[in-house]
Parts: sequence; C-alpha cells; structure tokens
Amino acid sequence: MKFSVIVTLKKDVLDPQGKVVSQTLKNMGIKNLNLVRQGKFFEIDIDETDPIKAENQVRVMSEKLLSNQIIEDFKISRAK
Amino acid sequence: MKFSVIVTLKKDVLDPQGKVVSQTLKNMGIKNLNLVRQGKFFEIDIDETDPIKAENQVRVMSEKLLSNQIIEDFKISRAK
Amino acid sequence: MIITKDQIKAHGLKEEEYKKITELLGREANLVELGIFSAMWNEHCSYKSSKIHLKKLPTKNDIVIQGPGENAGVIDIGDDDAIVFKIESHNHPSFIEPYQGAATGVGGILRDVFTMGARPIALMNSIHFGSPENKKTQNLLNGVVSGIGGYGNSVGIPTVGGETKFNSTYNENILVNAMAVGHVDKNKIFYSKAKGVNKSVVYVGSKTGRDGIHGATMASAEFDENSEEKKPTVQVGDPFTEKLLLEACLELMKDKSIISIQDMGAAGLTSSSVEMASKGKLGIELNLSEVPCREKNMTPYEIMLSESQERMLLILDDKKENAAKKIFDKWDLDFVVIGKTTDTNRLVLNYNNKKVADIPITALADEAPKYERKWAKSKISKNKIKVKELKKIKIEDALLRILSSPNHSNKSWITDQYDQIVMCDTIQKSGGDSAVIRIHNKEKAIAISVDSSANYCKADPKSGGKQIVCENWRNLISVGASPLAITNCLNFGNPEKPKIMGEFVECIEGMKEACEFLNFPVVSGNVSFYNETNSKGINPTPVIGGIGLLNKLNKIINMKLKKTNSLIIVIGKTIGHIEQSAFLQENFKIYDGPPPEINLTNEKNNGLAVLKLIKDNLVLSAHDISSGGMLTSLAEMSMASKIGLKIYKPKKLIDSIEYFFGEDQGRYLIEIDKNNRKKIESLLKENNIFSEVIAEVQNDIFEVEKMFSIKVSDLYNSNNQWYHKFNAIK
Amino acid sequence: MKSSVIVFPGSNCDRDVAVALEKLQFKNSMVWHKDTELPKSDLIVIPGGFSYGDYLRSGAIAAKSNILTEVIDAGKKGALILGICNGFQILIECGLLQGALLRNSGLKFISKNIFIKVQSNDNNFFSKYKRNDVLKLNIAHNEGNYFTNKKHLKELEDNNLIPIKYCNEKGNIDIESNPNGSINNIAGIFNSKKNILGMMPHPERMIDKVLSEEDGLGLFSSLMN
Ligand SMILES: Nc1ncnc2c1ncn2[C@@H]1O[C@H](COP(=O)(O)OP(=O)(O)O)[C@@H](O)[C@H]1O
Ligand SMILES: [Mg+2]
Repeated sequence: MKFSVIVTLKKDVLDPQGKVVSQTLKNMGIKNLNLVRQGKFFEIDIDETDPIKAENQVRVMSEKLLSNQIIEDFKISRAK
Repeated sequence: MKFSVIVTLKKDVLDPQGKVVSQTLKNMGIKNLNLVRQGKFFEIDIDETDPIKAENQVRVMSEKLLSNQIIEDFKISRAK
Repeated sequence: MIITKDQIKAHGLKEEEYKKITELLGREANLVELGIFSAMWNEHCSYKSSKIHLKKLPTKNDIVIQGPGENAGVIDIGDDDAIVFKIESHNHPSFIEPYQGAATGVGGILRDVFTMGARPIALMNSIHFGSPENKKTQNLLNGVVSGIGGYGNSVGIPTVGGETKFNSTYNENILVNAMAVGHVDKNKIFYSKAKGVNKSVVYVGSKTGRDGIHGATMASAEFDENSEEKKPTVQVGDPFTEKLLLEACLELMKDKSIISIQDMGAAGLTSSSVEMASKGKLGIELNLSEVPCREKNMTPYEIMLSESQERMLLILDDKKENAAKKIFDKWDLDFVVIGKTTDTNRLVLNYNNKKVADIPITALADEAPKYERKWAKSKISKNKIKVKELKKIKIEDALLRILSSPNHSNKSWITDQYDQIVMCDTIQKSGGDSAVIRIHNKEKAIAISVDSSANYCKADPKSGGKQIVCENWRNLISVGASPLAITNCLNFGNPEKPKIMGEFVECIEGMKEACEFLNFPVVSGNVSFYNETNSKGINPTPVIGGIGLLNKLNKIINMKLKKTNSLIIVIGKTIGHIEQSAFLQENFKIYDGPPPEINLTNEKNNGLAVLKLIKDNLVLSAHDISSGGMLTSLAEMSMASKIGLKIYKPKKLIDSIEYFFGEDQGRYLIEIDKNNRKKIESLLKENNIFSEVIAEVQNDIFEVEKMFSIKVSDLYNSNNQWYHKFNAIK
Repeated sequence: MKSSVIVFPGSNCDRDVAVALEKLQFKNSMVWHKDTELPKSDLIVIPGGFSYGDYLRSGAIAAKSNILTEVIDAGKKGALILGICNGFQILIECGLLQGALLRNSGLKFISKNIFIKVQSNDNNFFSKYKRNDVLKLNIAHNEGNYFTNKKHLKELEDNNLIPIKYCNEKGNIDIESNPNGSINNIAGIFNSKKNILGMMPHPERMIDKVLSEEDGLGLFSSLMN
C-alpha cells in the first residue's frame, strides 16, 4: 500500500530555504509572488493490506522519524 | 492563489536519503516497509486570480528553479 | 542475434574495430559482449590515442614506489611513509549536472586512493568555466563548487586547494579535475593485480543501479520489449556510503586477507574485473545473478555497464570471507561473493544459470586498439606586441584590473564552502602557493599544488607543457618543500584531428623535458579527450598536480609579509616578456604572440637556491611570480598579510609596464631581514643566481616610488569583489 | 578523568576530538553507535561530522541509535555531555537540548574562522576563560542556524544558558558577525542544569600551535577540572 507524507515547517518557524527560494524567484522576474515555503515529501510503500493498520504505521514513522515535531507538522495521504 | 509543487527523483536515480531513512525505519522495527523515497515539497502563494495564468507561472518556477529536470520530475497541484 | 551496423556505431566502435572483435572471439559477439568491448575499448579505458605518447614521460626514480598503471601513483617520503595520489577528470558529467558530476568526480578519485590502502588526507581540484558573460557559467560554477564541497565535506577529507579559471573556450565544455592525496605505510600498499586460481571475487559497497549506462543501451533491440522508458541516468553521489566504504576497506586492510582490490570506476564491473584478471594473467568467472541490484529486472548488459558509484571489487584469500563479511556488516554495506578467479584467461559471465558472455581477457586489454594518430605541428606566433604602441594605461589601473578580474580575484567565496581543516593536519589552506598538510602524528608535512596554463599551451604547446611543470615545481618550493613527483590530467579536444593531436604530442614533449630535467617524475594521471562541442575543441589544458616534502615543520614558509623594514628580493632575471600575459589579456584582450620561454637550467638553479635559503632560515616569506607578473605577485603578498610595500622605481633600461607585468619564468620573490642582505646576496652570487633588491616592507601603503600609491585595503577590496557582483546578477 | 567519544557512521571529527582530549590527558575511549553500554566516563563527547550523511535532518537518524538511550540516561543523571557541530544537532534531535538547527541563512556550507564571545564562565565548560573573552574558532556546517521559540529564548537568556555568541574580532555581537542567521547570534547553548553543552564551532580545531591558534584549549582544560 502506498502513502505520501508531506512534512512542513510550523507557521512560526523561520524557513531559510523558502526565503532564499522566494527571493531568487523574485529576482528572476516573478513579481507577484507572495510566499514560498519549502518542506519534505516522502513516498512510502508498505506491505500491509489493511488500510487502517497501514496508515497507523505511517503515522508512527512520521511522528518518530520523518518529522521533528518541535518545528514541523506532517500530513499523510494514501496514494492512488 | 495557492499551489503546491512536489519534486521527486526520477525513477532509477539513486536516492541516498530515502535509502538511509528506509534502513532506519526498518531498524526501528517496521519490518514490512518496502520502499521510501524522499522528495521536496513547496507551498507557493502567488498574487494572480486567473488560475491558468497562475499555474503557468508556477510551472515556469518549477522548471527553472525548483526542480533539476535532469534527475527530477515535478507535479503541481492547486491547493484548496 | 546478429549485431547491426547501427549497434556498432551506437557503441562508439568503428566497423574495423568490430571486425577485429569477431576475429578475437572467433565468432560474432552478442550484445553483452559488444557492450563490454565498447566499454573496454573506448578512449577512456584503453587510452588508444594517447598510450604511445604517454610512454615518453619519465615515471621512475628512487622515490617512486608505483608509477602509472595502478589506481594511483605512490611515492616514498621516508620512515615507511608513502604518499598515494592521482588526479582525474569528470568534465562531461559536470557539464550535464554540475552538482552531481563534480561530487561523483571527487568520490571516484578518493576511491582510487583508498583502494591502495591509503587514508585520503587531502583533496584538490582544478576547475575551468566558460566566460562569466556566458549564461550557463553561473549555474555551472555554483553547482560544481557545491558538489565538490558537498562530497568532500561529508566524507571528512579537507579540500585544501585548487584553481578556478574562466575562458570562453570552456563555454560549452567545462573542466572539472579532482585530485586526491593519501597516506599509507609503505609496507601495506594494496594493488589491483589478481593472484591465485579459485579465489573468491567479492562485490562490496552500494547496490548496482542503472546509473550512467550509456545512450548505447537505448539503441539496442533487446530493450524494445520493455515498455518502460529508460533514459540514460546521471550518477548521483552518496558520500555517506563512500565514508563507510572507506572505513570498511581500511579496516579490512589491517590484516592480510585482500589479495587484490579495485574500485569500480568508469565502465564499472567490466573494467574492474578485466583489469584485475589482466594484470594477474588469470581468468575470472562471475555469476551476475548474485550482484546486488537496486532495481528489479536488471539485465546482464546493464549490470556489467552500470556506473553506480561507491562500489569495489575484492579478491580474497582462502577462508577469509567470514571475517571480512563481518567488517562490511558492521558498516552496513553489501558484501557478496559473485565469482572466482580461474586459469582460463577468459572473462566468463553467467546469469540465471546461462552463460551470457565468454571473452578472452587479452582481447579486452592487451589487444585493445592502439592508434598512432596523425598529428600536425602547431603554428607558433612570433608576433611581438609593442607596449608603447598600445593605448596609454596607468600602471595602478592595470594592476587593479588584473586583481579584480575573474581569473585573478580572490577565491575565498569558493574555499569558504570547503571544510579545509577537518582531520586537523592542515598547516596551510588554499590561498598560498601550495597547500601544506602534516603527516598525522609526525614532524613532517607534504605540500600540494595544482596548476595549468591553457593560454600558454594554446600559444605554444611544447613550451606550455614545460611551463606548467615548472610552475608547479616553483609553487612547491615557495612553501619550502622539496618537489618530489607529479600526477597529470590532460584535457584536450578530439584526438582524431591532427591539429589537436599535435597539441597533445607537443605538450607531452614539453612536460617530458621539464620532468626529466627537474627529476620530477609522473606517477599517475588521466587523459580526457573529446572536450569539444559543435566541433570546437577547448584550448589544450594539461593540469599538473605536484607533491613536495617538508622534512621539518619549522621550515614551512608562506607568502605573508612578516615585518616592516624587511627587504624584498626578486630571484631570477626580469626581461619583460609581455606576450600572453595577464596584462595584455585583462586590459586589452590581446592573446597573440609566443608564451615566455622556459630555461630549465635557470629554473632548477633558481628553485634550488630559494630552497637552500629557506632551509638556512634566511627567508621570511616567499611567493613565485606567475600570471600577472611581478607587480601582481607583490600585491598578492601585501594582500595576504595586509602589510604594505615600497617598490623601487625600475631602472630606465626597461619599460615599466614590461618590467612590472612581464611573465618571465623561473622567478621568485622572497622577503628577507635587512641584516642578512649581504650574506644572501653573496650566496646567490656564488651560485650564479641573478637577484635584485626591489622593495621594502612598510605599513599599509602599497606604492611604486614616484609612480603611484594605494592603500592595501583598497587592493584587497578590488581583489574580493568580483564574485559577489557576478553572483548578484541573475 | 575519563572521556568517551561516540562514533556514528559518518562521524568525521571523532579522531580530531580524541586528539584534543588526549592532549589534555583524558583517558579516552571511542564508543561505536551500535554498542549498548557506555563505558564509565566523566565526559561524553558527540563529535562533528555527517552522521548518516546528514540525510533527512542532520542528527535525526543518529538520535535513534542504540547508544543514544544510554547517553540520554547519563545526561539526565548529570553527566557532562559536549556536542560539537553535528553533535549539537544530535543533542537537539534526541531532545537533550531544545530548539532547532536550521539551514544556514545563506544556504551554503560555511567553513571559516569566526569569533565568539564568552558570555558566562560559571560552568564546567568555560571556567578557564574570562567573561567577555573573544575566541577565534573554526566553523564548518550547513545547518547551524539556531532557532527556538520566544519563551525558550527568554529562558536561555535569563538563566545564562547561552555561554557563547558570535561576534566580530573586537567582541561586538552584531548582524555582520553572525555567520549563519542564528537567533541572537547564538553559537552554543546549555540545558537548564548546564551539564550538557551543544556548540557549532569546533574547539578541537584550535589546540595546536603548528596548525592554528589555541583558543579552543581552554574548553578542554576547563572540563579536565
Ligand atoms: N596523463 C597521464 N600520465 C601518466 N599516467 C597516466 C596518464 N593518464 C592515465 N595514466 C595512468 O593510466 C592508468 C589508467 O588510468 P585511468 O583509466 O584514469 O584509471 P582508473 O580507471 O583507475 O581511474 C592509471 O594508472 C593512470 O595513472
Ligand atoms: Mg581506479
């Protein structure tokens, strides 16, 4: 079963990468850009047919390793 | 208008990070894990009300800066 | 299945070459075999165009332990210490994907060094980019620099120096040459030559993926059934795995279980297995089903041609597998016995219990084509440039223009991205004439310098070839090191063109003369041909990486001026050769005329004299004179120390532009204590060395008497702006 | 005094710090990350480098290793722990120190000599220095941009838990002398009991006259007491 997890910095945490990316995009001529924030994306394939069990496992992974919950949030979705 | 862009390594390109993450998850007890691949996620907010124009702008950004098309693919979606 | 003409062409082979293959095999080749031949017979592995010329280089003397022919050269630096080093190119991959191309270049050269049992202790590089005005340059430059740093920093080997040059000749063909230097106990060196029959052949390191399999695969029929899209993929470096591989190999090398070891570099499993067998005059049989693969359904063709990084092949002595496997398990690396040595002299490959290739080893190695390509003598311009006829230019303006030019500006914006200190033996980082690295736990150090002068080589390949060897020797001496040996990376265009082949042959001729005269042998190297785009070749760019020895840590010298009131002496005669100078190029864009001549006798005498003065504690600081001439070199000494100089007005006999900016060779600047002047002058005179006191050290003003004066901080600023301005514009 | 240096796959300043400790006469052992027991030691050092390639987040994967449970235990019981560079990142990821180390604000790896100012010396790590001493040390990192929430920042400032801040040669703590965008120019922090220190600069790179100046020696000699 395949899932994707998106990890993003919490709102009030500074995002140095996003900041530089958005500055660069502006320099490249994209004047109407309001904001870019950068996060991480994971594609996870797990050998489990029960969707609820599987999602629970993915949640454990996301909490324990993929994100640092002091500064990051995550969102899980089941891939088609 | 808000978009999200997901950048992933092309299939067959080595993903050293995904490799280590998946090894670590296995060591942490998740035995039924098949694969983890890691990519990048961008949240983009742009001052443009025409969805087609906006998406085109995001495409340009993705091609020119956010992804390295020699080794990466990207996918744009409009955020709700 | 019959091999078609298209397949032969797609594999970069000529039809005559394929005919020879069928003769050697006694039959048609299959596709796997064709792939293997194409990998072994291409220029990169077979040196088919360069071999007969490379042979002319001197490669031996009493300190050379291993010359060309192994993964890297080895020299003896006394007390059982040996230095292992080599330079290699990664030009084409870096142009396609600068970060990964440069990173994997560093990874590859590190493996060449630790394969021999040495712990890498320093990395250097020589990188050449197109003109800053070229649109691609910024991205390539930033990508290459962060790729070099990204890999070396992570593995934990200090990147301590190199050179960065810009010239429109590299617009469509950048050069990325990386050099690695390692230290080994001279009794514990490992080689790639296989020994013994029925020994286990072991695969270690990363898994094999479809990295870098050449476009040739696409043209082959076998893949049509496979609906999946298969683009040739760029190799991605994994410095973390490299670090594990390095530690695991060095751990295994503590005992005697390895008979032979070879990294999988270009042409991966193919060239590593063939080289081991060929050197040992043995056969090798592999079961490709055992090879650890990253992707499902990889074909034997792909497995043999994959250029996945961070892999090695070992031949182990009997009964050593279990102990060896434990070490690789500890480091979480694959360790699989994939075959054995045989006495058949053949490369035999099995896959799913079927034989998929069977080739005599000699056919792949010894019988590889060797070409004595046609070459044409280079035309050398004898034009004299009359400085007096040029538009008038003020000396200080000319100096500032040189100092602020891309080629001469300070490169700390690059080197600040490299960890130069890790391992805690870096005595001198980049920025000086040579990097200096202490041998861990010892009272001695080595000096390392990397140099090229493509403009000189373009103008006169032979003289340019001599010049780079000499410049490298000078750089080593300038830190107080005795020059020992060099490695070289020869970057040229298409060798099938007589003009380019001529440049190659003449450069080698020049290098050979200089190396022989200076007793400065070539112990390793690499040739990169076909640096061409749209039929336009690059300027001939041989790069030299030299090693010198410092037997005492308290005799190390740098170019920082030490104290006011001391004197500056120039060693070597100044004639004022202005053709091919930075002065003409940066101020007038004039590239005509011959490069400065090399007088090997003066070169050697001057160098040895400087070295003697340093060893006698008579030199406070030293710097060689190179691109930009005497005034540029003086300014560099000032900027390095932020101390000023008062330079005497040149004598009437010589034009002041030619005097200050001429690039006559074999010259050094040394700072001495006033009280030692007499002693030094008479010493030099006794040895027939031309010298002249030309300046004295003073507080923060850099001036030429009666001509101009400028604050050292202003010199410094002009020298440090270029990149920031360049990188600010998109 | 006994010390232990924890070695992870990808650590690369482990030898350097061992050399420094031995120079100060520590009896040092190297401890492999898979080990489950920590030798008895007065000081635990987590060295710099790229543990697990800095993949995912620097320090994140090392923080999950066997030996870290032992280190966390020891830390909670009051053992002295020093995390340098990647070691600092690991201490943060395993929760012994609070906050986060983000990408450098310039998004480039930075390796150079910088200056730091000693803010307090009433602790085990800086006792051999004077308050306001300006030290020259070397940094080499990609992710040294310290960040924390307002509440924690106040706690750090109010309780003298920030022993070192980036400054210029003259000791002024200003934006220009901040190499990586760290909040309040923070170069290192303590836990509340001050037995655990995480710092980005490398003291072990400044202990040898042949190579450099010796401003890092004081830290190791403070710890020797
Ligand atoms: N320009 C050169 N000068 C001297 N030796 C060279 C030169 N080019 C290549 N060699 C030697 O030829 C051998 C093969 O080189 P190369 O194919 O680059 O090795 P590898 O595949 O191990 O990287 C090496 O021993 C190398 O040192
Ligand atoms: Mg090799």
